[in-house]
Amino acid sequence: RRHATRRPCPAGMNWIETVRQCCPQCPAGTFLSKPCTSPENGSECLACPAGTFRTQPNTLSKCQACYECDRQAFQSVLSNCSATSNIACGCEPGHFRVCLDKHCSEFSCQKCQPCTGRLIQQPCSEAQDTICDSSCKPDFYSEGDECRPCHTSTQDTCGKECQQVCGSSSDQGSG
Amino acid sequence: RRHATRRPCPAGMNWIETVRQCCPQCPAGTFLSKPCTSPENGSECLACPAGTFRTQPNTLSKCQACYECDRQAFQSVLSNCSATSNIACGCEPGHFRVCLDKHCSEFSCQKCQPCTGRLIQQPCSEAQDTICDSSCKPDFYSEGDECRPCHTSTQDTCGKECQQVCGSSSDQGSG
Amino acid sequence: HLPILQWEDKRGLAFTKNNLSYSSNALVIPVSGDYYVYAQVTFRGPVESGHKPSSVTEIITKVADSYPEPTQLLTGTKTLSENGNGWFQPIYLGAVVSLEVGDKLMVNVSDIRLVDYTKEHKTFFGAFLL
Amino acid sequence: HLPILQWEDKRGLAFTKNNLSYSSNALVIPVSGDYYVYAQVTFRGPVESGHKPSSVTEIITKVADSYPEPTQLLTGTKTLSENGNGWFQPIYLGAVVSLEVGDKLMVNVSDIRLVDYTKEHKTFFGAFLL
Amino acid sequence: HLPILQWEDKRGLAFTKNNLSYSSNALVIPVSGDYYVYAQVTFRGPVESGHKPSSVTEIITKVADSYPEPTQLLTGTKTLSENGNGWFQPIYLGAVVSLEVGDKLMVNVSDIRLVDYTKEHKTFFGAFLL
Repeated sequence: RRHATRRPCPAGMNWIETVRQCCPQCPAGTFLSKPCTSPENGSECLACPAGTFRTQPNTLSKCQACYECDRQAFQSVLSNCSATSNIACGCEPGHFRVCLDKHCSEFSCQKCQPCTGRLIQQPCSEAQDTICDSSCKPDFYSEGDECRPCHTSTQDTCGKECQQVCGSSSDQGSG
Repeated sequence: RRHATRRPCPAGMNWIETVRQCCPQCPAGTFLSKPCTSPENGSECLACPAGTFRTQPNTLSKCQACYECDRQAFQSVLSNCSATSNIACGCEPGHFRVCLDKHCSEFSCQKCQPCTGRLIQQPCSEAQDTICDSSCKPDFYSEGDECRPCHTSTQDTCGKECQQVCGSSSDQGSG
Repeated sequence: HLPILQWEDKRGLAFTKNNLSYSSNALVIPVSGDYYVYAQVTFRGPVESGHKPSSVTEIITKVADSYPEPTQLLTGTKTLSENGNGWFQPIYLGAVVSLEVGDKLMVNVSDIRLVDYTKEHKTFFGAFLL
Repeated sequence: HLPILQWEDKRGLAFTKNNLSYSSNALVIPVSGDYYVYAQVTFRGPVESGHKPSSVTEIITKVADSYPEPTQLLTGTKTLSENGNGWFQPIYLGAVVSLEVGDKLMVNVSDIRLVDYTKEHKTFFGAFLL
Repeated sequence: HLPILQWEDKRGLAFTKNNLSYSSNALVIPVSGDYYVYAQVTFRGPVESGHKPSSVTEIITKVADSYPEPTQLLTGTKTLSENGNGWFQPIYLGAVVSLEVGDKLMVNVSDIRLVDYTKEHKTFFGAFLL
């Protein structure tokens, strides 16, 4: 078997082993359904079937299967799969991305924290959880790492911290 | 190759590919050692060898291997494997089942809790741990989530709770 | 019985050939013989908060005309010790089994909501005749 | 050496053919060549309380007349982070190795008490000539 | 892209034959067909104290002249719940894929510092034509 040197083909063409010659690449969004009979005439290319795609010119016999967004893990579709691009997934509103690795190729969507009783320093975004103010909002007193509204405090639950913020509980609380 | 229609065979008979005809099923507890030469005459069936079983009529060439109970994980044999039924496993006395999944096809046997110092509300069973009374037995005082006997309390270990239950420790305790 | 997974058999990396066909969630054996059968399922969670599974299980089962009950061929069971935030757990199974023409191979899982179906290279199933 | 597992070679799903035989805990290679060798061991615990293993290990080894010591072909080692109550951990190994006629293949484990031997589809071992 | 592992292809248990060659970190496919491709990577940690990875990933990828981007064939991703002290985590992957002559197969990992390269029987990679 004369071993034709495999490469290189001119730009825009790839070596096709089955016909042992260079053939023109099929454009993105299509795949090679039938190789060219000679480098001069064209390759037969067909559109990627639904649910598959090719982002680049190619001489492949199949297109790549689209990914799916993980709806059960609160992912949302940022852009649908097309013949030339894979699906893009993000997080549903009220969730932010927790990357599994540096490249964030895998991520889960976690509920944004609500900052009850605190001012929001930075709202929740696709990339990051809400950042709450460290101190409590007015009329809220801090209890452990929570901020509780003064009006819910009663005589015996209103500790030192609470009294400082909510004044003496008698004139404030419903107690 | 004349492709004889595969199915369906009359009730009680299965299609046997090697002889390309329907043959009578072997009864539960046996397997098909030699297929029938014609649908009219019988299939040769042999009893499942020790350690194997078949719960249903069949035309299989082998019987299924019996499971074993997990003695090291405190499982016990409820019923032995027979030619027509797999082994059934439960938990040794003093242990209860912790199911690994909804179907409890996998379970581990955990030691029943002893309810020291408490009355037993519901004894330990195959399916459930002992349920202890929430309050301590008479002459026992509660310490954290344990119930301790009064006679073991001493002057300085008998806290508020202990004194309430055991009376002042001097006349009770050995202290 | 445990839920049965559905599979893509044509698009992307998936394919069937040599008469090994895929129909109603099962690979159908075209010729009797010994096959190396394999499957990987990537499980991931949590799905809903509060739903804290203690384990995940993947089973490759065989259904044959010659027997009314499915036969479990290969099983992978793993307890989970993840603490609530996102977790991933792949289970791979593979072995040689003797199969008859017409036998159907399927993959069952303990909880279908925990299966990561988003990428074809994370969850896959196949067989080849030796 | 680590304990060697014993195997069922006839009943249920187990079988040997093409002169690949099983004797004294080992698969005996009938003809030299490249084999795909595989094994899965499902480990489970705890067995006795207090016995808290920190890891489990499965090794496929080869013993040959040509060498007095066993050769480790494939190894799967996993640390355990389970916290006391019941745990399951399958380890699957498989690869192509070059073997000589008469070579013996065995499976060793770190602790035989942790091996789940109760169901044939959870712990298995095999090889086939390419 | 994720880091690509380098492999030993001659010494010890490693070998290549039937024109399946290894060059610049890749197995090079000599003839088009269906191959069973497999790899195990044993990950271990922690490497430096503070560096607490939340997961490990192993991916078998294909690079072909016919396409400018690598294709992910098989992926194993596992989150880690080990709590700081030494941990081991093997990930095995294997499946049948259709390959063309000249295709290159490689193994990528999420973090090369976590790969246990110390023993050839713990981390391995291979393929055979069906």
